[in-house]
Amino acid sequence: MAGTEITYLEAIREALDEEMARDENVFMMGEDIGAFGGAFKVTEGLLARYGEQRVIDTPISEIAIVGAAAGAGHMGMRPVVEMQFIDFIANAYDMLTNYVATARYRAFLPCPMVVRGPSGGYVRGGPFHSQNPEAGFIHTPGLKVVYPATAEDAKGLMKAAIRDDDCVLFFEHKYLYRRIKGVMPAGDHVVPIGKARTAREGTDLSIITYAATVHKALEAAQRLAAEDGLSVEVIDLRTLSPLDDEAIFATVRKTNRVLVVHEDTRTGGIAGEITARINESCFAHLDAPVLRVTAHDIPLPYAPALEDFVLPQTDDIVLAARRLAAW
Amino acid sequence: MAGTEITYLEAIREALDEEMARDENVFMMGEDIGAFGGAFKVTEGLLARYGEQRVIDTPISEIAIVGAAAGAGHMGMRPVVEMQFIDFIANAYDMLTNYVATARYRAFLPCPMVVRGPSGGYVRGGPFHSQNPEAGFIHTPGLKVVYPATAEDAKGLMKAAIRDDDCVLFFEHKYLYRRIKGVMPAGDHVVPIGKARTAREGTDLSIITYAATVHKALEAAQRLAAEDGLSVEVIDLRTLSPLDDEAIFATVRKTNRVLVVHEDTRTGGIAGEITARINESCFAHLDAPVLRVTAHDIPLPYAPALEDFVLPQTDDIVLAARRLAAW
Amino acid sequence: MPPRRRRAAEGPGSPHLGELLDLERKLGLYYWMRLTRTLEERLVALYRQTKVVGGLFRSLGQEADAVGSAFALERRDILSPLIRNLGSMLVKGATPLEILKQYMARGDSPTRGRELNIHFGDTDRGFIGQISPLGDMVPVMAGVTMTFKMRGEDRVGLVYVGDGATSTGAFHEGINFAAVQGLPLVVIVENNGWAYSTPTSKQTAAAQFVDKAIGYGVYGEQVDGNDVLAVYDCTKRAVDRARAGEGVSLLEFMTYRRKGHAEHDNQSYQPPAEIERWAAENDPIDRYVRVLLDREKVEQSALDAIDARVVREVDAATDAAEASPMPHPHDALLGVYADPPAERPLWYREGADVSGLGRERAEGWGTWDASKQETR
Amino acid sequence: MPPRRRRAAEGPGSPHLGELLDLERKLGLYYWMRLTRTLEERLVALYRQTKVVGGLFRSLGQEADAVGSAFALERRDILSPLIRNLGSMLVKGATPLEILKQYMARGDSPTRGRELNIHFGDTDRGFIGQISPLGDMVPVMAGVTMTFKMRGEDRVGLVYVGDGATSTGAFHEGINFAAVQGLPLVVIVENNGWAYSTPTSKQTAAAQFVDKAIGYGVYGEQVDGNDVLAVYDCTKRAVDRARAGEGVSLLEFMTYRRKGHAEHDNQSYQPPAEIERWAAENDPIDRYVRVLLDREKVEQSALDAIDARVVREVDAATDAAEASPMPHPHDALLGVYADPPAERPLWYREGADVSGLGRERAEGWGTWDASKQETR
Ligand SMILES: Cc1ncc(C[n+]2csc(CCOP(=O)(O)OP(=O)(O)O)c2C)c(N)n1
Ligand SMILES: Cc1ncc(C[n+]2csc(CCOP(=O)(O)OP(=O)(O)O)c2C)c(N)n1
Ligand SMILES: [Mg+2]
Ligand SMILES: [Mg+2]
Repeated sequence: MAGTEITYLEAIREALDEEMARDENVFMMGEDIGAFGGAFKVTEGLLARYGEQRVIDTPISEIAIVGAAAGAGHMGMRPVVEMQFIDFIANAYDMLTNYVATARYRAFLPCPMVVRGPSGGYVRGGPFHSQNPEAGFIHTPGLKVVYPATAEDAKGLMKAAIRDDDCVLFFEHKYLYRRIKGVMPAGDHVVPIGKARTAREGTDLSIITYAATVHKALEAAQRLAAEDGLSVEVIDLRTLSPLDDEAIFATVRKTNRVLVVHEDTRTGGIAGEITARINESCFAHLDAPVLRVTAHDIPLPYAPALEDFVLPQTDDIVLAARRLAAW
Repeated sequence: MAGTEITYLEAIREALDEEMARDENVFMMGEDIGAFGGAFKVTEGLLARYGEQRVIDTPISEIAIVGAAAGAGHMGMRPVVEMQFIDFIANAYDMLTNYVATARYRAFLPCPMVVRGPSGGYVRGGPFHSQNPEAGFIHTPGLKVVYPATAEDAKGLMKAAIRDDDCVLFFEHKYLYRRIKGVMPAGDHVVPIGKARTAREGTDLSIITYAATVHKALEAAQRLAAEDGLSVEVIDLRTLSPLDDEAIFATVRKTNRVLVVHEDTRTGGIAGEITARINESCFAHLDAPVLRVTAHDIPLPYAPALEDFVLPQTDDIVLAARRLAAW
Repeated sequence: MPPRRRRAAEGPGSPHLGELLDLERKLGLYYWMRLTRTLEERLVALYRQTKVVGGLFRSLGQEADAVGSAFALERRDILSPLIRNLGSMLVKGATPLEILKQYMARGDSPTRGRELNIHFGDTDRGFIGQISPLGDMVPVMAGVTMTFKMRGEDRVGLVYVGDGATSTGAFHEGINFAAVQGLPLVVIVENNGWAYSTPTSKQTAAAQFVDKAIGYGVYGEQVDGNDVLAVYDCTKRAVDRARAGEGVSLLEFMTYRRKGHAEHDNQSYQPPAEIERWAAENDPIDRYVRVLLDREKVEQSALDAIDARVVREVDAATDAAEASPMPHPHDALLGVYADPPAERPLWYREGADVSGLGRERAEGWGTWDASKQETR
Repeated sequence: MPPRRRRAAEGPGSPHLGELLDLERKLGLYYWMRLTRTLEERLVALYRQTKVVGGLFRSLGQEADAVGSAFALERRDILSPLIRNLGSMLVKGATPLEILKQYMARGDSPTRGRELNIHFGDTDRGFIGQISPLGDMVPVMAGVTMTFKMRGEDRVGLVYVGDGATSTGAFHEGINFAAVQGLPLVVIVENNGWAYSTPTSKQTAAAQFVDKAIGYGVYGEQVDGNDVLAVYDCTKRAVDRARAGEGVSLLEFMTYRRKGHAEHDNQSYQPPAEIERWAAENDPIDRYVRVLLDREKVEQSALDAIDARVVREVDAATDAAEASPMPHPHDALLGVYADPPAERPLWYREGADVSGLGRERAEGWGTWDASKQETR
């Protein structure tokens, strides 16, 4: 069915399906992922296709799910585990940062596993169903982190994550699940981990971002082109750990003005790290300070008016970009 | 006993003791903190003085210790809980970031509590007894984080933390416990949360740091003065959340060259956040990029040669400062 | 080892405490169950009109479990409810108006639009709202009851967990901690057969959840969760034990989740016959109506009057809730910390003036009440 | 509910499997216990000479528990040891030389100087090293045994937890998960009376840890942990059950921690009489020597020969360990990820050239072995 558009969510499912078909060591664990197909139906149909031995409904035990995945990974399996909402990854923080992340280094034990789950806000999910917990894991050597913005990348990165020999945290933006569509490239479509993507070419300033805010940045870029005649480059990081320094530095050298945008809260978010790297490596190329557009440092409230206030919006990006352009 | 030098560790104990004496709502929980006085003997003597109702030995249950502290905090108590090593705070990551940090905001429930514990490396403790987990918590709105470098601050900040109406994570550097001494100011010595300290005045460049690396920065500053004639200012942040922007910006404006130093791993460490803030607010004042001296992005190994390689050393600071000065 | 009983009926002949309630209180039980159901039905109607923000969660068929257990507490006691314990919260003094405003994310709702559905509390009235991560309230309630014990207060705590939530580390650490400390805490496992789509057979290998009491060295009892008087009884015994200093109890209430996990869930995984059987044979309100009519000789008209009162109350609350204001965006900035009292808006939010926002009270509380605020 | 037995002696008359061992294997048990003790004594000597980096942990008086249980496994089975399971690791093939190099943080130690003391493993030989956060290995071993089950492999897993570690959320989630999945996993609670300075009475309110088996719906047994044959017996039964597809067992070994938590700990909180009583009356090696001499009619000279062999082996290992190299600082950079194979040194580390570092193998393993490496 080449040429058919599928959603971001379907793209993920297709990747899971193809990898399970390709490699019998790939299996899934999680809460309600079997007969029910998961809270968002990402794993729908996989139980019927691969059976209870490879699509396993677990107790409500994030520590055990992640720990068991590590143990299976040591033995040569390639587990893919779902957090029903990525927010609950916090329960497995010890297991991920202390056990999984260090296993190869301290004990030469591989943990080829994927931890995936619906992430992010703009959906009126409130403080515990909207999180973007990437910062705590980018900070952990031994883990990899990806967060795709397009259906094509969702598929291709998931396939790469499953084939990666280390643990990959795969954040899926739930706002994008059914809103974003794409046509999958034919064949074995794998997007390499660690490579950013230029979502829009431009020459006046760069917006570096990932996940849902890629689409807000593109909207902003369009408006800035139309209303201000500004040529804005948008870099979609896709992988957050390891960061694609080359791509980041290249866009800085090209436009000399950078706005980093993320949906995560501001303090300690990944924008700080990106700013520091740009600063260290491209200081002479900066015509203006690196600016950040992020969520406010506030637990995400649930009422629409409040959520919209706390999270970064397209208008914010436009405003910040204008200030940057005028620097 | 005004005028007597006491250690960093004794200073913490003195603060705990004084606060327990002052306010009957202050109590302690933790593993082996009672008769044994804690793995590092920080709470030694408190059981004898305040009894089993106020110095409580708990099961090995970090989730429960932190959760129970929150519940007691809601009811008007001021619990101070010990993580036997701060590394085990990872087990309570959900409870701290999801429950405690959000309680006031989402439910108007106060959590006036302190989570304290021996932190940091340079002691051949290996990957699970040497951690500096501040980054994951600085990233969490609703929590405060302090990390003192001197005995005076250890006491004064502990007293402030116990009196604070929100949850304060109090990192104690175990390398400093018995190596650093100070004379406590007379009277009710409270150091306000959120205020940095100028550990050494200087005019040529600034080193912004905290905890054990304050002492390495001071050593480096001395060498740079002697060997290079450089006047280095050293800012000891003391509080990591909320950051003292004023103090940071003031030193940047004064010296125009900044080195941020921390013992934590590099990527996603707090240096990135500090760099971003300086960049945003003091870009025009920067004569050179903000540079970072940090640990390598590696789980901390245990053999002396390896630990010394991974962690930042005085030599590294000297070298980086020279490069910065020569920019 | 403390005694363990499988079912209240197998107990050592303790009096049926529920039977000792006077008629007024017995009718009270009916009122709260009916209020729970009617209020949830109203919420369904509002949900279909897309006036509810987010998901809607039902306790249909579990009203006896929530109401009967909360009824066994005193005013000064504190419970922590779950998503299916609307009934417990109502008994503890939460009002239909508050519930409706919460679900509609209004600015003067108990959380000012910050938290979902019935995630709110009030330490004055004696309930502390849950957060989503399951099991977390068990350690928190251990801390609350620890305070009661430390201060020598004659107060008891109660916390609910679902069959699914018993699998969490937080549940385990919390109940064990409370057991060791001998805290006045009642832990209720609501075994409604399902955790989202997961049947209890995939949640535990134990024959029954009450068996966990032995592993924690606490008193355990299993009870028919759809018999409101038995629930009251069983809880009252545990509450009395807690108040007498006999420590933690683990109670298992046998009930059934007749609706989906949330309103959008089509229950494809639940055998329809199972749902129908529970509805037909084991509805807690139907069962209790029969008790009231047959055994207590209550007139049908008395029950009708309660039903009518409930509808009146829910109608009035609905009108008031619908008229209540949406939150002002800048309210988002207030009260992350006691100090500072408000966050500064980010610079690109032009015109966000928060100088007049004031400060929120938060001294052991849980509900926002405009009349008590310093805020504008 | 599966059967539960309090003590092996109370069991349903199963044969004493330990008695069925031939003499060679019985002497093997003695050898491993003696090796454990002698090696730890050597470590104490090295510790006093400050040749050990970091803390030193003893299993004095617990050797039977470690050795007897590991002895019940087959070569292909996998266990995860704790700090007091040096004996289990030796049985599984860890060598004194490896242990000594680890404690001295040598560059060619099993973890290349990266991890502490006996925190190492080897999936080929069948042991996976613990990490410090207690309880974490229970979920990990659930995953390992899940793989056995998925692949239809005739293999069993065994994981140890201390009395203290039973209080962790990880233990709970892990054993429950394994129980529900029916995994071939044996969970051993080593009840040595203390968790650091905390007595079991402050760790659990349960009468005994084996009672937790009921709450998890698994087979449970309690045994005298200082009787090496009884330990073997009890573990063998559980291992056989696991191999036969009968799922998880929880075994409680009753023993005693005669030394402090670590070598620096002066045990001020432990009643000296208690320590002395266990030493005098219940030393597992003394007890087993009597069994061998009195019941098995082994000659004293045969035991002496084993003792001498052990000393020779430990001497030789000590010499070799002391001669082994310290790690090269740049080795720190290797192997955080499979790809990239090495981290780049930070720019201010002048002269750190890692171009020749190569790549480490890590495909289900746990021990660094220079001979198998691509590294320089
Ligand atoms: C730690 C955690 N993991 C997963 C979830 C997602 N989740 C929400 S409710 C639920 C099922 C709960 O089942 P149960 O505890 O039996 O309660 P019930 O809904 O039946 O009342 C799940 C898995 C969560 N809230 N918290
Ligand atoms: C999660 C966690 N919390 C705290 C510690 C610190 N700690 C190390 S060993 C220990 C006591 C362990 O006691 P037990 O489980 O009984 O094992 P034993 O030492 O008696 O063999 C503690 C508290 C830890 N390692 N992990
Ligand atoms: Mg349920
Ligand atoms: Mg122990």
